[in-house]
Amino acid sequence: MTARICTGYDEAVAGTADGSTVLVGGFGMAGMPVELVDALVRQGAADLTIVSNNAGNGDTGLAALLATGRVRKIVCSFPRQTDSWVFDDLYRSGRIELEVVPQGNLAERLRAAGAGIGAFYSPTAVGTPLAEGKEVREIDGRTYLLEYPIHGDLALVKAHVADRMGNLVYRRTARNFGPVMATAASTVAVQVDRVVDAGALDPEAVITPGVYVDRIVPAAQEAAA
Amino acid sequence: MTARICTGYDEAVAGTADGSTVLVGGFGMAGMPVELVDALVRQGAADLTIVSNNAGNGDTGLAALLATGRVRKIVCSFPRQTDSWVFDDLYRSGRIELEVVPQGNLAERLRAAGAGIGAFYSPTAVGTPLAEGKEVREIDGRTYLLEYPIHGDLALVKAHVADRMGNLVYRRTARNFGPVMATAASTVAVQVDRVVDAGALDPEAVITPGVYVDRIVPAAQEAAA
Amino acid sequence: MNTRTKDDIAAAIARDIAGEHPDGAYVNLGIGQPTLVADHLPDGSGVVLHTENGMLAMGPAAHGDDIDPDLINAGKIPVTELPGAAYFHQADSFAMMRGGHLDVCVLGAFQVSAGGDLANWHTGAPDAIPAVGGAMDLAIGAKRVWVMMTLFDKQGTPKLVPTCTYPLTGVGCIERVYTDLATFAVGPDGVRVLEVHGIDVDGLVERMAPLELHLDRVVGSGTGR
Amino acid sequence: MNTRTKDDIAAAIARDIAGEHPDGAYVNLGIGQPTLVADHLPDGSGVVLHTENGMLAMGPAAHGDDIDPDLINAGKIPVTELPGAAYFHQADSFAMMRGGHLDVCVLGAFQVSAGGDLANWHTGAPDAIPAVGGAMDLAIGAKRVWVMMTLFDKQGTPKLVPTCTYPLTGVGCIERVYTDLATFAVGPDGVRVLEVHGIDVDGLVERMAPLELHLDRVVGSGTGR
Repeated sequence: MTARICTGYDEAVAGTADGSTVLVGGFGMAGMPVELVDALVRQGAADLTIVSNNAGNGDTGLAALLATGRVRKIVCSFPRQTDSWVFDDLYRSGRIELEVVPQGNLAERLRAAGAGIGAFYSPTAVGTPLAEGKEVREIDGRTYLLEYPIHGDLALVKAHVADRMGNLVYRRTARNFGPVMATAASTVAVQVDRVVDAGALDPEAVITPGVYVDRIVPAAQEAAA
Repeated sequence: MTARICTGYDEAVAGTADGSTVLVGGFGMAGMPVELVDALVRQGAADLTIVSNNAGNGDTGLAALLATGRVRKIVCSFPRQTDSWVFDDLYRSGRIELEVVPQGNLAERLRAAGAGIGAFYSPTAVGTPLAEGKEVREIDGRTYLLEYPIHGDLALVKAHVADRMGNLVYRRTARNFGPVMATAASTVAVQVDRVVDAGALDPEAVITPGVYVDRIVPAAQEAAA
Repeated sequence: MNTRTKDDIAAAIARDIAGEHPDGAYVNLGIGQPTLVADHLPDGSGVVLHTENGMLAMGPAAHGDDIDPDLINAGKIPVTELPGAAYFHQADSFAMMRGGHLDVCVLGAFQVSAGGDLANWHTGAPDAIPAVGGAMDLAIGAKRVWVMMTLFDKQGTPKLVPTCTYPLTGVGCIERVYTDLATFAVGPDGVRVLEVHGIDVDGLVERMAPLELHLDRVVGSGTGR
Repeated sequence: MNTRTKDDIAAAIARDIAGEHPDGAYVNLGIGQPTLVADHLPDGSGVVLHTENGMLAMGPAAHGDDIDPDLINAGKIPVTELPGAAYFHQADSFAMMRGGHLDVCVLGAFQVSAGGDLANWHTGAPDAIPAVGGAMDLAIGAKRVWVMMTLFDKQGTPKLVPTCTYPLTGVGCIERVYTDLATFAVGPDGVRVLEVHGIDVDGLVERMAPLELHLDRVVGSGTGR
């Protein structure tokens, strides 16, 4: 279905069910869809699994969501940061489950979900504690671990510009997880700086084709509302 | 290593060894690196395995290479075309080996080679004659086949513009196999319409980063030589 | 006899696509007859065409000066670009397909089985050169895969059969079969006749025997309703 | 005592990168001290820096008005863009790494074993919050992976050890270890001292015991040569 331009962030996360797996873009604050995460805080879904590279910074955005106590589990590569005190406290007191996934495996597992790949063999983490419980296989003289896709019910992504077909472009290293997460979730909500007409983006430079995008919130429209 | 701008097509394919696996870009004639393939005909390497979506059109390019009798095997998705008489004749007379691979599996196996993935489970071709001999696995209620990477010794790719760092952009549907083949071979030779200075391409719109490219032949330079 | 022409069938498919996807659908039209569907999509349907060689928002066939050899469809026919188009490489294009992101795919067929198996890539003739292209990826990729074919071959033998005798393209992947004489739903519940055209139901049952047909939902000219 | 500073070590690594890759190398510099290497790359070395959060041709740290929150390195420090830069998403970035397309990766370490195992992500302390980021992907990804660290910890215990006691990041992945007191080659042949600085060889052997050191190729100030 063609993407829908939403009138606000709340509309973009409406209907998120308890128990959902939510993919949250961003690497640190670059590409972090803060306003969409804030909307998810207001929306109120509980028992969530969050998939994101980090586990929140400071007290806003993802950290604010964690602080509500409605996140059961977080899947990420690097939870511990200088300003990840909300997560740190939840983790140390046993109030959140943590699955640490190497960053490249995290990205590839999300891609696999979007690409219809059932599982894949990765050389990353072989012989380390993160290999525990994973199937091991030698292929052509090298050892690999079997890794499974990570599907989301909802993805929250921040991009730079969308056209009315839902095609997206990003800015610099804020691109990071957005394009793979947009392929990996049943519903994809994207916040952008602005929306342009179909034909205004260079078709050679579209990073996320509109087929992956369900809901778009332009910041300008939000400001005007 | 940073890509080298070659003075001609012959320099770009120099050193290709007998027995090499050569990835040849293009879907039909769109994106077909005809001049590089012609150079490979002149270069003379024999006992080649060619990986390409089709098996040559008419009497030039890939068809001319097949006609030399120096191709032992071709791996492709769609050999049979109205103008594939060179291949058809070789195949019917038992002078070339054929591995038919579904187009999506072909692309994904090339990507896997470039991405360091040891193997992956694909749902394509399950229950068909092309599943013969492949490992079958059920994952989360769906059946998959285990598919292995396809590595090349040499990739021949046609792109639109390169910068001096080897970054590439393509034109429209001529992009097709170029970007994945460029990741999957030890040596990557690219023919382009022209070469521009570093900084002249939009960093957001680069499709093949220069790290994948070894040798570049600009058509303009060749014409001027 | 009032059977449907290819254009009639294409129009019926176009109507059903538009009817089931009021907000616009992402659709792949297979090589050959299915491409006719594009000509019948109603204005404002919002349907976006995917071509597996690497493009979304493909426009109609190109003519005259609009022909660009770098812009072709999966049948290698020159086409045009619509506003909001996006180009992508083969691995991304088939990830989009295999990952189930397209709403409908319409394919031609040699045979379809009652359970929804598809045979459309190989006649099984010993001297035929096998060529699969993207057929196996398309067969299992879209959310809904429909077939467009004549119901009987030139010898009068039904192409909708209890079990395919030709080599399979995909297993249990077809949901609906549009033909000159009738439209069918196929799948785990067997064959249900949805519409007949220029043939009465008794005649259809007789000509399709021994295939069992569910007749509880038939509409169309053949029934007199 | 004439031990090397972090800057000296970074300069030595920069010299070796430039020396072994005269046509320019693609290099990833890990978070922390390894980033110092960038400051020592000789003019015209042609070295291109990769940052795993999605960029090639990363420039120096950004200051003042040049700071763009969308342009950061893997340590989340604002950086700049050099001419010829390219941006890509996380799956593509780690495919580039995992696929072995980068020439050198320089990482920090808690411990390195004689055989080249790396421990740099977890101290093993029971109350530590595990966080791996891209470390495991980087450890096994580049063609050559080097470590930059102090040779002894604050208690004077060697960090180059017969067997790592900290949880591993990668197995047999390190080729060279640059420290304040000496440079080592590690791997299947054990530990070979390449250079010493401000320590004599006998003293080094004694402080590193029971680790066995090959001394047949030592150069540097400590030997008086």
